[in-house]
Amino acid sequence: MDIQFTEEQELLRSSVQRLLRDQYDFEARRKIVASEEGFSRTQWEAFAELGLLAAPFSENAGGLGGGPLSTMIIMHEFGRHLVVEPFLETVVLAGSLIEHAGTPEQQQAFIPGIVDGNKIWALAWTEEVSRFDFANVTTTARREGNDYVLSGTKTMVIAAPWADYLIVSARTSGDDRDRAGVSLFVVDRRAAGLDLQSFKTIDGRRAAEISLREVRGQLLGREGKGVALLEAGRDRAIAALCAEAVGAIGELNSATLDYSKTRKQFGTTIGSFQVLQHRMVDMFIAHQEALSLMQHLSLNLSAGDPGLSRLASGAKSKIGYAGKFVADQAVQLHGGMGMTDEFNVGHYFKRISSINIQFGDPAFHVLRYAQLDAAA
Amino acid sequence: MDIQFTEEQELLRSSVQRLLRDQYDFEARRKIVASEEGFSRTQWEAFAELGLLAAPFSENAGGLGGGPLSTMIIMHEFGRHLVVEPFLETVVLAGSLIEHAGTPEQQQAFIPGIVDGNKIWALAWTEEVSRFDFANVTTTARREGNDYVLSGTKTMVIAAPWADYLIVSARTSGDDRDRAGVSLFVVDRRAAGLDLQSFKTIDGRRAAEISLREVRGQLLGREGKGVALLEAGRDRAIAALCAEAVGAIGELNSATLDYSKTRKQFGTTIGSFQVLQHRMVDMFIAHQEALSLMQHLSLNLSAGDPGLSRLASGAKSKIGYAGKFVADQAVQLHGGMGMTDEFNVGHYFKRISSINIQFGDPAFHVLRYAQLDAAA
Amino acid sequence: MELALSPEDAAFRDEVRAFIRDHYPEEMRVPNPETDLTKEQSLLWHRILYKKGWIAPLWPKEYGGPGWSITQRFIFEQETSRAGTLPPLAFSVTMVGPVIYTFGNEAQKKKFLPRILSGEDWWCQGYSEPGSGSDLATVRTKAVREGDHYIVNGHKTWTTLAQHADWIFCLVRTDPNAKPQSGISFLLIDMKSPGVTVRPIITIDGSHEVNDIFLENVRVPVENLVGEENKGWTYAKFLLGNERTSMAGIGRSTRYIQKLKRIVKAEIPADDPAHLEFLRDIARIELDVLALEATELRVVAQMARGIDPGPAASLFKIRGTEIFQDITELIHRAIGNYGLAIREHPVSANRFMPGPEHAHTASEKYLNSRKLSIYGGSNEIQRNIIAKAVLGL
Amino acid sequence: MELALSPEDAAFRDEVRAFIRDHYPEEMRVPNPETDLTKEQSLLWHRILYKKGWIAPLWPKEYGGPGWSITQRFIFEQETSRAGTLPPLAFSVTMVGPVIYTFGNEAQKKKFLPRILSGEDWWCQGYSEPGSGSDLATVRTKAVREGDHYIVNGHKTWTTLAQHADWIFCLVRTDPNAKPQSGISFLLIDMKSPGVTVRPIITIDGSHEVNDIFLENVRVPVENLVGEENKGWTYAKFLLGNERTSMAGIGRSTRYIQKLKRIVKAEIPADDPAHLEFLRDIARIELDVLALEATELRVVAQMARGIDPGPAASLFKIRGTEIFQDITELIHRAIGNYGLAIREHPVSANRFMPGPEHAHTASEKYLNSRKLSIYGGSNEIQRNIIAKAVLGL
Repeated sequence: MDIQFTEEQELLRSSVQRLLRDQYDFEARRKIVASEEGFSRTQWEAFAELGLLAAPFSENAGGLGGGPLSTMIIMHEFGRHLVVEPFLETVVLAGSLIEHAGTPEQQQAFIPGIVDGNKIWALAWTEEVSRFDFANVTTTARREGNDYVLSGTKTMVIAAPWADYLIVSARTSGDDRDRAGVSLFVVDRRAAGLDLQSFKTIDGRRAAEISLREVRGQLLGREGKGVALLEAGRDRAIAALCAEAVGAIGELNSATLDYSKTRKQFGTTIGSFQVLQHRMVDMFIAHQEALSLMQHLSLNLSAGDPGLSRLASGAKSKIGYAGKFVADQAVQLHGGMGMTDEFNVGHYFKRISSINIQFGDPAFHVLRYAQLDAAA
Repeated sequence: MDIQFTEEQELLRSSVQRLLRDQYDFEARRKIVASEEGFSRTQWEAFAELGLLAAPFSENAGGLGGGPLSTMIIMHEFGRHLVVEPFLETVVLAGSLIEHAGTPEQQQAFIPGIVDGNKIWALAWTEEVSRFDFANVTTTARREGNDYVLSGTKTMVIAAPWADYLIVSARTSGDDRDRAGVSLFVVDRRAAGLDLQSFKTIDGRRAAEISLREVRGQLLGREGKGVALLEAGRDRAIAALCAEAVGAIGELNSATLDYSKTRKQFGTTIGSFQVLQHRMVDMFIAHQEALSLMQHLSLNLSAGDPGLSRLASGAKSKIGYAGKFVADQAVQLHGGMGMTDEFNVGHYFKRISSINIQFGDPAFHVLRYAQLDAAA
Repeated sequence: MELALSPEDAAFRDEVRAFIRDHYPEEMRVPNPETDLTKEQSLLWHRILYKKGWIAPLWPKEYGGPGWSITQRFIFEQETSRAGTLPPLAFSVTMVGPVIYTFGNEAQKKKFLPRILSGEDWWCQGYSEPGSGSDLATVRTKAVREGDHYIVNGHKTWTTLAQHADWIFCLVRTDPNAKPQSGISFLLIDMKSPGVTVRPIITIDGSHEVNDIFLENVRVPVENLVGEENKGWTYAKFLLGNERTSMAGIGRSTRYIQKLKRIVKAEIPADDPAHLEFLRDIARIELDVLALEATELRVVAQMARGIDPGPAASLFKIRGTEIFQDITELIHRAIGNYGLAIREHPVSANRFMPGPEHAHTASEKYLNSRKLSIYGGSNEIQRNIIAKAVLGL
Repeated sequence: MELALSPEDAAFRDEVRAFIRDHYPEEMRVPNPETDLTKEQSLLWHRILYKKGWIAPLWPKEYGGPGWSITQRFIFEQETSRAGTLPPLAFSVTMVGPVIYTFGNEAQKKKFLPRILSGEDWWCQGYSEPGSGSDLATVRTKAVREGDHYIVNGHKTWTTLAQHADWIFCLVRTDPNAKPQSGISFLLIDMKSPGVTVRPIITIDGSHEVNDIFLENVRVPVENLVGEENKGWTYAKFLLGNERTSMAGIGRSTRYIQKLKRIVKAEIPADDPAHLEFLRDIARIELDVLALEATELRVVAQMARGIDPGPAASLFKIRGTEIFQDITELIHRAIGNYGLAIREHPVSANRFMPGPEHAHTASEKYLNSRKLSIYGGSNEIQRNIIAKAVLGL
């Protein structure tokens, strides 16, 4: 059903909207992406001041207790503005892993730094052949005193070049691809033995390949139970990414609609061509359905529904296909404009393409959805 | 490449066209389908007189030596007129199995009866759970003297109610689903112990479920090698069915195009709506591609290409999807008319639906095509 | 997916569920209720709902409606469709009834409404004509005033279940000189009137659901005119726009997906690569249904707050029919070779049908459901409607 | 699939194959030749073909063509594209050359044709303008006659590789009062003329392939007018209609499918259910290519017999681009997480790129190929063209 936002939620939404409208238009974003660092610490501080970085955390953990619905609200607006700052990585992924799996000491040590905007985090789980499988881990960790020592290579770690801390998955027991025996570790990004090779991503972010040579890290959560933690983290990340995708879809639809009403070809606006009208109707329907499913997922996440992980995969898949369809058509209907780097439509296309890769593509998740049903 | 027909082939084509134009219009077909027997012996005799039932057989076997290209020509025209008579079952399937696998005695005993139109045949391979797998056979055959005795149940045997003879697959050794150990047998349709339960098919044909209780039959081909024979027979049947489908697709396209030029809605012909124009363009493209692939397959079948069976599966799949798309859209564009039994479009739809089931649906064949590649 | 219900609404839902469980007639549970029931059988459930006072959820209380909230109506719709009950005749209760109580005079209300509710009168719809398709304004059936009667001549088509009907509501042209949409009147005609002939149209699934109706010099008393002469187009649009809260067919689709899953499990071995493909295709359709259902719930919640649903009915019509067509196609594919067979109509127990029972209606359902994207305003027309609403053209 | 070739044609095919194998420059085999080569590097193969006399298969022999049959041209096209050679610049050889030798005067033929063949002049195309899109008749760039010169002012856009160009052929408006398609002239402009400015347009894949061209009071000698003033639309249409025998891109698609198969084998374990899905998707695309290739061969055979190919070029454009877009998308999907990375342009060996080499250009190819359904007359326009030809409207 339609979520009727509480006053607090409405306030959150309108304040994010105002901030981004004032400070994060497409030109401002271009400058941020083109800057040396590739993201804006000023913006990050503004997010912190507005309480965005505290919003989803429970009040016990020093947050505002907004939960998944506040994440949904924030990410939806971030999607509309193509925000590149690592809210997903720092708050939704690392923050929630620390909150859910960390010891009280770890929570006290790390969450305040996230909430006040001082520390940025990234999650390093991908390896060369892991594809979308959390259990496919060859990086190893062995115990040494109270700490662990990690060795191996992680790749495609988004936001790593910006990060102060990494959460790294590594194998403490079992064979490659065993579900059991994977553990999570907090690693300082500037730790000895850790090397970073940075590169750009298609959606204007930065990522890195990370080599670990006997790097010290501290265990996060129970040893050997990392896959389950990552799966729960993925469910939360999916809800956030779905909201971001729906924000982007909405913007693409309104941009395309506006364009179709002004752009002329053969003496008439292209919006008068029935083929393009029906295309835009299907884009509208895709947006409506994606929006509904996004709300449904975030509500279920808030309620802690037991079938949540299956639902998350389903939503990732359905919203992923919807996003791909809308992005393809938005570029097509914009013609040459859709292909240029100067114009925003292509950047929404690329962000949606990225969302459809992060944590598994729509084909992966629809099969996961099907197989969890068959197993039930 | 485009087949340039020989004079003989052109003659065959024009004579089939003339016969069907004169005697097999949609009203004539309706009467045939509604008749007690459900097919026309008069038509069948006319086919025999015209040499159609002899066309693909080699001259040695008493045929005209026209090979797969003559089958393609005939089936393409049959597809255009929705001919229900069992040419596929009698000539393409049973005829070629006897010609390829029969002993000289069997060829002499059976082919003349086919060629002169006196005997009708059907192929009984399907069983309750066989789906599209020739090796999934529970009907058994055991040797008794020179003959075999068959027991079991065959289902969905098209044309069986019309047939004088059946070719039946049965297991002579091995377990259910073993490729080896399946053999083919010629069985008299009126043999003792054989019972038939007839029913109608969606495309206006008749079929039957056949129960065999200790029914005598004679071996066709080598014992235990039935699956390979059936596969080769399927390749030939696919080439014929593809030609029939392309004939039906062509008719649907021209009917839809004509309708779109005369049918008015909202004060204009529906052919002036851009959405329907583009739909018809895609139908045109589907027809062109299907036609090309049909020719390519029949040429390769004539040449005895070693990759033929993979190609046959590929063509069955691609032409199947093309047919389904065209049939769906032809019904949709004809509106209510497309839904009525009185009008021809729905019957093309149903014949294409049937073709897409016979010997495996497009999804089955595209996987087979993929897996034969992966195995190569 | 369930609405987050108030305790009262939850109690209502439980009451509806229990009532269906205890009272839905066993003899209506045949393989294909749409085609396999006699007129009398298909009225059984109508009469039970009538006695319960639940036959007309959308009607105002004064005319015999139950006085439910939007949420209650939605719950009722959802529960009955999930349980697979045969809906009461839409042409009577959902379509002509509201026209009569909104635009009819007191005599008409008094005469017709009680008989609609009780099921005594079976109504059919005389909108489509040969050549009209989705463009209803091209009505050619003529009604000429002669004293206290109209003399009606014309040809209506695609008339659903007219073979059972007692009455037909018709669009007729009363002013041949006016513009297409003016000059149309809304007339109620007794099917027993001399000059009314019903001719069956058999559809490609072999069933007799729709009909041609020929009207030859049919004398219709002027008191059967609804509202004003030449204002019929207004009432016709009202009727078309009298959108039900549930056009998406979620309940029906959900039931058929369950059926599809059972068939796939029975027919396709788990080690067949087709099995995984079916699971994937089923998953995609389940997600389509889930997204549509979430959208429907969102719209219902908005309507309950007084927000205009916009072109939602067209969206539900498009997606609901596309989804159901996909499901019937998958079922038809899942049964493999048995998809070649089709039951003969009228259905008889003596006629042999091969294969397992779950396959027996697959072909006819697959073929019959091709109509869904055509009837009731083709999906192309629905997209035009949304284009207008969305593009603002 | 191979044409059933005569012995002479088969010998010709073998000769072409051997020539490519022995002479295609190794330094042109970079990850993405379209963006990673310098101007000089991309001309290497052009010059080799020129020396061999094979640079202009479509040109008449008198202007430097090789005098091949339709079948030989097709074989050459097929062999070069299958071998993955970078095609010679189409704007010079395929586009402006035929316009000059068909409509140009003797002086123009003498001046331009040899330099096109040798690769001395690099041409670009000045057709599109901001706002014109697929509707080329809306040319707004003005050319005003002033003595022996035209003074040209305007703005051309989407000009491919203009950064390397020596000359541009332009549509300019010489009669502002005529109807859109009249009053257009076809002008050849030296890119070194004062007033010509080239501004790069970076596309979403990060590459610099297309440009804006600003023309400010550019003085163009009247001898650079092709044909008659105000008849340019005729020449422009001739150029657009000068369809190559192979627009379907079979060779390129076939090569990329092979690449896709290697990537799927390397990246996705056989026991991952995604593996079978990829095999299925690849099979479907292979069959699309096969059907398109069979169609192309059928059309070539018909053309060799003098049969009009009808709207075949539009069919090949639509399906060829749809297929190639599908392939680049599957490759991008097959590399999984590496699809997030993109190479920086201009390419430098010092910049790190993660993942296996076969993945390095996947993102840019995926993004860049989105243009294919837009450029060269969008696929919607191509469908309009076929609709006209098929529907006879």
